[in-house]
Amino acid sequence: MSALQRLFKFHGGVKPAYNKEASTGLPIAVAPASTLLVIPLHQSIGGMPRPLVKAGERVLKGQRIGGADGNASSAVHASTSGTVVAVEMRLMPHTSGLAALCVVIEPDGRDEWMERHPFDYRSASPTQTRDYLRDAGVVGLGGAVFPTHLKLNPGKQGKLDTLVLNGAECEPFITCDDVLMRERAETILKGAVIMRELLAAGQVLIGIEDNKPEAIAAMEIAARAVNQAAGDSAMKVVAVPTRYPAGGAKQLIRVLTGIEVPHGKRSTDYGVQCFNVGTAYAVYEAIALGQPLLSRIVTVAGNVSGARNYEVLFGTSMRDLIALCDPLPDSDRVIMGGPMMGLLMPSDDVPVVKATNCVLVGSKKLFPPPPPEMPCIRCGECAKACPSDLQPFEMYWFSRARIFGKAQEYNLFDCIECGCCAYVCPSHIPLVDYYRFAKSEIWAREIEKEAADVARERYEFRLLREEREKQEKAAKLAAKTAAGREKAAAALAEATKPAATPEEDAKKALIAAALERAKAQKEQVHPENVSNLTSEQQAEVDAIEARRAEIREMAKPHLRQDD
Amino acid sequence: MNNSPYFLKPASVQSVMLRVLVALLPGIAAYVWFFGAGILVQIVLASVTALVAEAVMLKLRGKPLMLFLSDGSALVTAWLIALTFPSIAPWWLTVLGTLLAIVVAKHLYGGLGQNPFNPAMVAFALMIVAYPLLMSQWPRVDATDFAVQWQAIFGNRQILDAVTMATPLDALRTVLRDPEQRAMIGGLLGTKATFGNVGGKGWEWIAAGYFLGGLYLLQQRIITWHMPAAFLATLCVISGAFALHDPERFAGPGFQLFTGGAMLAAFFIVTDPVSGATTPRGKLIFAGGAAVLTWIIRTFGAYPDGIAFAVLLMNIAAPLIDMYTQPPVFGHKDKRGGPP
Amino acid sequence: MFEAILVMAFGAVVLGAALGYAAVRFRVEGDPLVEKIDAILPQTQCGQCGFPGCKPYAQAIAKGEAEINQCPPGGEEGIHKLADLLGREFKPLSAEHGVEKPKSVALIDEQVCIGCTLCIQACPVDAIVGAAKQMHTVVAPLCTGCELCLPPCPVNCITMEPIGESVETWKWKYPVFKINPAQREAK
Amino acid sequence: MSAYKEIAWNGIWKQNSILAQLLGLCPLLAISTNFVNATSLGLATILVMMLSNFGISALRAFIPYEIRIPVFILIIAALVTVVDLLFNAFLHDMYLVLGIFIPLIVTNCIVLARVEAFAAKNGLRAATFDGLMMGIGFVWVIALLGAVRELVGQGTLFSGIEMIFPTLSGIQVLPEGYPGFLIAILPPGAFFVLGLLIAGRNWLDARANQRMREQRIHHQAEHPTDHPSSAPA
Amino acid sequence: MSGPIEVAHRESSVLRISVRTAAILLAFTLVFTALMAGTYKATEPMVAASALAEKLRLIGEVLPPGQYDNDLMADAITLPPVPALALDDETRLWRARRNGVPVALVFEAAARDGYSGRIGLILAVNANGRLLALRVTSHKETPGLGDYIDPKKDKNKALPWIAQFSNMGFDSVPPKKWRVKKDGGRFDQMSGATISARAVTNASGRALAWAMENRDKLFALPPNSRFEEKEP
Repeated sequence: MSALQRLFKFHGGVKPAYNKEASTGLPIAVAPASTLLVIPLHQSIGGMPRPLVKAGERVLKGQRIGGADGNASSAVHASTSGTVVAVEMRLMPHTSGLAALCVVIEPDGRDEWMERHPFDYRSASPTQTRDYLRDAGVVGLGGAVFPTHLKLNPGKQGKLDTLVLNGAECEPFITCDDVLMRERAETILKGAVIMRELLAAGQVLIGIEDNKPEAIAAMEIAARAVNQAAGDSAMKVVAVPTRYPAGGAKQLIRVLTGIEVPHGKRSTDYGVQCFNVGTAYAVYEAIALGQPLLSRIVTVAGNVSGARNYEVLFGTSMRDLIALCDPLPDSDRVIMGGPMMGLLMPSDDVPVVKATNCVLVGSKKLFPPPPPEMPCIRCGECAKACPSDLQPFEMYWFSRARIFGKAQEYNLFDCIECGCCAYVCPSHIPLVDYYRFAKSEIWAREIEKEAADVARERYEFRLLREEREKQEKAAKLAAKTAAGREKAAAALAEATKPAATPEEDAKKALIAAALERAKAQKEQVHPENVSNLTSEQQAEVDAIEARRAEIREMAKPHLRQDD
Repeated sequence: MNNSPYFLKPASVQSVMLRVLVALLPGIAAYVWFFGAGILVQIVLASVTALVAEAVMLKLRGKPLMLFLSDGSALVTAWLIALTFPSIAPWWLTVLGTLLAIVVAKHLYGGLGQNPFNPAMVAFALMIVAYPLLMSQWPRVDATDFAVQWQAIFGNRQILDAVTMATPLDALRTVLRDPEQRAMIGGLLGTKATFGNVGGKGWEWIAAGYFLGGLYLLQQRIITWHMPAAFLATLCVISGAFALHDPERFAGPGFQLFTGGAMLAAFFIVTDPVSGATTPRGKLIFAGGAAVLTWIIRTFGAYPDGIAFAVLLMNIAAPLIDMYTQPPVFGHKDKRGGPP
Repeated sequence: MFEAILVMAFGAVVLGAALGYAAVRFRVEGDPLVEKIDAILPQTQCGQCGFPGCKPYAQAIAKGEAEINQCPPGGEEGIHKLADLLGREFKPLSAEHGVEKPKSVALIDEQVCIGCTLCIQACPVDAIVGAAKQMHTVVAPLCTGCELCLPPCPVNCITMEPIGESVETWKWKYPVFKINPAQREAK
Repeated sequence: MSAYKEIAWNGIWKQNSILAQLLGLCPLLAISTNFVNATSLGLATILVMMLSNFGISALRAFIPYEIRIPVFILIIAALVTVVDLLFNAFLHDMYLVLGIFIPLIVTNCIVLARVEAFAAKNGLRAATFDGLMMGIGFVWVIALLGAVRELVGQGTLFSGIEMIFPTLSGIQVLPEGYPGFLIAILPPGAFFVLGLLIAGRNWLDARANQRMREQRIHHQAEHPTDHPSSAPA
Repeated sequence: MSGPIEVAHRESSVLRISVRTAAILLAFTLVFTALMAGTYKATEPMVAASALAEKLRLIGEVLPPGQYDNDLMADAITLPPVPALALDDETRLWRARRNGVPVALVFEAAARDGYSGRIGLILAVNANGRLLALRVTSHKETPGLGDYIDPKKDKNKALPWIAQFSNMGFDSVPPKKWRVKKDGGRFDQMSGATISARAVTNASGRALAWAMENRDKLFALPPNSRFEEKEP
């Protein structure tokens, strides 16, 4: 089957040492739950879910503990039954070392499920299906955790040419998709069938890097069965050449279909959508079994003697997980994800979340500190390695010099931070760090600028309003009695009199204006509609606004790869 | 602790520079064979000067000494200077040129990676403008005695007249200027004359050595094919066109490619990444432009070889070339797709 | 000689007339420079610069009546940008106009607030809502942190709360240079 | 008097027409091949600057804003023509060497710049003094440039002085056999030496700033505690 | 300065301002043009004297003043652009005499085949057909390479290259040998910079030959007349 598929090439890429054998020797094992499960409410791209439980409450396995906030968000569930001991700020599995709101559950050991019902997606409307998946907390499990229900939308045309299942898994060390495909190929394909239906996709291309022959074999058998049952040949397993980052969504789409989806465009506009194989598995569990996303396969590898894949409940501490695999004594760090793109964890006591495809234990020996950074000699190795056809060294110059506008001109935001450029750089420059820095600065500036624009607008509006009020008031005063005239004269004198210090002057003017306005208020109603709202109403309106802004802002950094 | 990626390809500036030095060896061997071991003296002189100057500048600029000193970039500059200067130039000429290259052209502009101009070519250009006569005295093919060359380098300039001769390019230039002698050009480039069959006796073999080294660099993926191909092809086409038009006035492509520093330039000089263009199309334009300028300066200019000036002129243009030749990034090229 | 003088005189008359005419006819009104300066200013409208808002300060800078280092919220970075725009020399923030503080928002202690509306009058961007004798509250996203609401409050119920970093607003830091410059002689 | 001090400091260093403002580079680079040429042109420039600053300051009440530039240029051009004729008449050899560059003083931006920026707004004495100081700022740089280029390029100093003082003659500073760094005398050399001079000025300024900052920090550190200072004042 | 203008704008019409500026500019023009004219008149005689001295100095380079006693400036004729001298414009030829006896001819010539274009020469040929001296008046040869033809640029100050032509004639160096050594002649050249030397040598040879041929006629022509070459 795979021989028939024409493959395309993407530019650049590297071939690092893969180190995948260690963790594929043993089948998937189920990791025991930690004594405390720390489940962050915010585990996906999009809005921060609202907590639905309070401390002291008993929860069942699969019970929703965080409700999706609007459509661009995803629910969070209790991974097992137990008691909520706290809803509080806990350290996040994030390089920043900052805390965020988490539900802390003490498992009761009974692992008692809530009631489960399969979802009949065939008789439900697409919107209902998407809402169901949102509330089941299904997100992309390739690492980018983009809410799956948002992507299960065939777009304007109502149908797609190709559904791509991403089993390429190009990062070294990580094998969670590999073992999942080996052991649960049928389930994955059942999920794929559902997705294909929802997307009205013509064919399903399952891209697997050719260094995973077992997974390819297993998936081919399963695909043949599905095709036979359906009486067509829509499912195709395609072996793609092993080259990092072939598992990047855009790169895989390019390899399988030749289509290049530009930055900022939806792939459905090009008739193609891409999901991780783990996501297909989760979709099946949610729809056919009624089980929300509670756990995932996590590779524990690196500086451990017992590297293996585990099925891990979300909220499990990485420390407990690592302990299962006999970490070597010189271990000095924990990385979430692979060695090319993974995030350095601030501590090993952070929970496994939906984005945790791999817990990589590091040591000085395994990941030696990079040699000293030398100046860039513009050798162009990075440009040769860049899978996005960028000029990394140019972006580096401008990011380093903080000339962000120029960095953007060189398409900084097309960078997927795959790390290829830094990997090949003979000067050992931490290129990706410069891009991350530049990107977050640019986002911050953008937000600042928007805020300043709003402030300017509102300030100008206020000046306008004050001017108008002053005129109206002057007209009224003129019509009033001599006492009124006297007062007006006094006010005028006040305004023109040079004050001792500007602060005092400003203060006086403010108070005077306040008094005047207070009087005026009795006679006339403010034309402004904002002041007619109660504070609660206003607060709510603004809180919604704020959340929207937050979503927009968060959606930007994470739209990377492996959806 | 660093962020991702956590492991790097075992590559370094040092290994790049070392392989460049290795690639120069065949050319140097041919040089010694045909023109004597004087060139080795020059290489040592330039290398020592370069390292000392580099160390002093690094110290003054407060940079880590050993790290940068061992990157090999100063040695590459030094060797290129030695190979482009006459091998019987007085010692101070080489030393002064190397000093200018390292101190002015490299460190005053910010050191490794920051120099807008190729340091070796800056040295050559400065020295040929300052001391045109000394920079035009090349050893005779038949006067390769090391002792004589040693004397020429370290003091006794009187013996010079006996051991120097015009380079093929110089001879060509002289011939071209004189209408009465133009007919000689055939003889100059012919089979029997003082010179070799293609680019002048000895010269063509040195060029062949550089070519060999260039192939090695290509194989090692230190340089891409763009620059050498564009440089050599452009030089070939432009000189071929003019030679066809008037063979009595213009030398043909064989001569242009295999004489002077053309081959060295094609593989080792225009390919300097720091001062050159970096985009694929930009490299073609950069090297092609350098070849056109080289030919123009060789043919109509005031100095024997035009490569240094050509390369420096293109260095100035490199940022502009890069700006206008940015390759389309992923998804922005007009292949398949585009919104339906 | 006489001819030369005649030519010069003729040129003088023509040019003088043309320039006089052009000076009146093509006078440039308005100043786009003010807009550019205003775009750099942080729009807190706090008045710490000594002008009643960012726009007036921008106008004063454009006219050369104010220094570029009078805006504490804009900070050093703002001064650098102004210096670049205007081709002036960078100056450190003038101490008499205040110090650079972390960005904050005003917070009204709703237990203490008596609903006097004085802070509402003071807010330059209408970011405080409430009515007379009703509790007031600050709309945090609109608050510029100008602190103008602090002085009028008769019961001192407004405090400035620094905006903390969250996982979402956290910024990647500038990569630290791994090379330490060689030890310079200590002076 | 401190106003005059400031004018002098501006002209000679802070606002130096060449090192700080990079004005009038054309004559600067073309003529600074040796000390005598450079100084001669510099002196001519001083003369023009003083005269034009004086003239325009004196006449500033009569110059309408709209036509100030043509009037300035007219005055400067007239003065330069006078100086050119005087050179031709009394220093003919020098006139031949300096050639087109005396008339080109008209286009030397520094003259127009000072007239516009200073003379048109200041009194007679201050304006004339400013012209003198700006001119001195120009002269010392161009003279230094000429001297360096001459010394490096041909190993001599004051060559050509006999054109002005027939009894004097140039000095061979470096040994007779000095090969001469020819490029110093050629146009590229002018750029190199000028670049180095500017770098030198920036370096000195940076050092002075650094020292001032250190002093301020010392001052701040020591002032609150009333201990006697151990650092240099 | 902006104050009065603002007022002026309010008060005056466009026409009035235009007339005013024109009048003021006119006044300035007249005053300063007068200044220039005055200086010109005052320096005119000195400038003329300097120009004459300049000419004499140039002639003096090739013909010392002590060798003649006539007024050279008066005893001159006009030369059309003679092909042998490779000149493009009319030039003057001065005739030096002592006690009325012809001593030497001083005239300009050029070499067009210099490395970088034309090389201007001035030379003095004595009555016996010997080249008294030769100087380069203008050239654009490569600095440091070909510019040794100019004694001011020649490194060898004691015996500059161009001095080897002094007191040479076809009686001492036959016309066939009046070439650089590289071309099989008598005169030295610098290796690596042959072209400039060759150009000067050949041009001087041509000029000398022309002077020998027309010597008598040139001395005989009345002052300020025009030399006409024989019809071929």
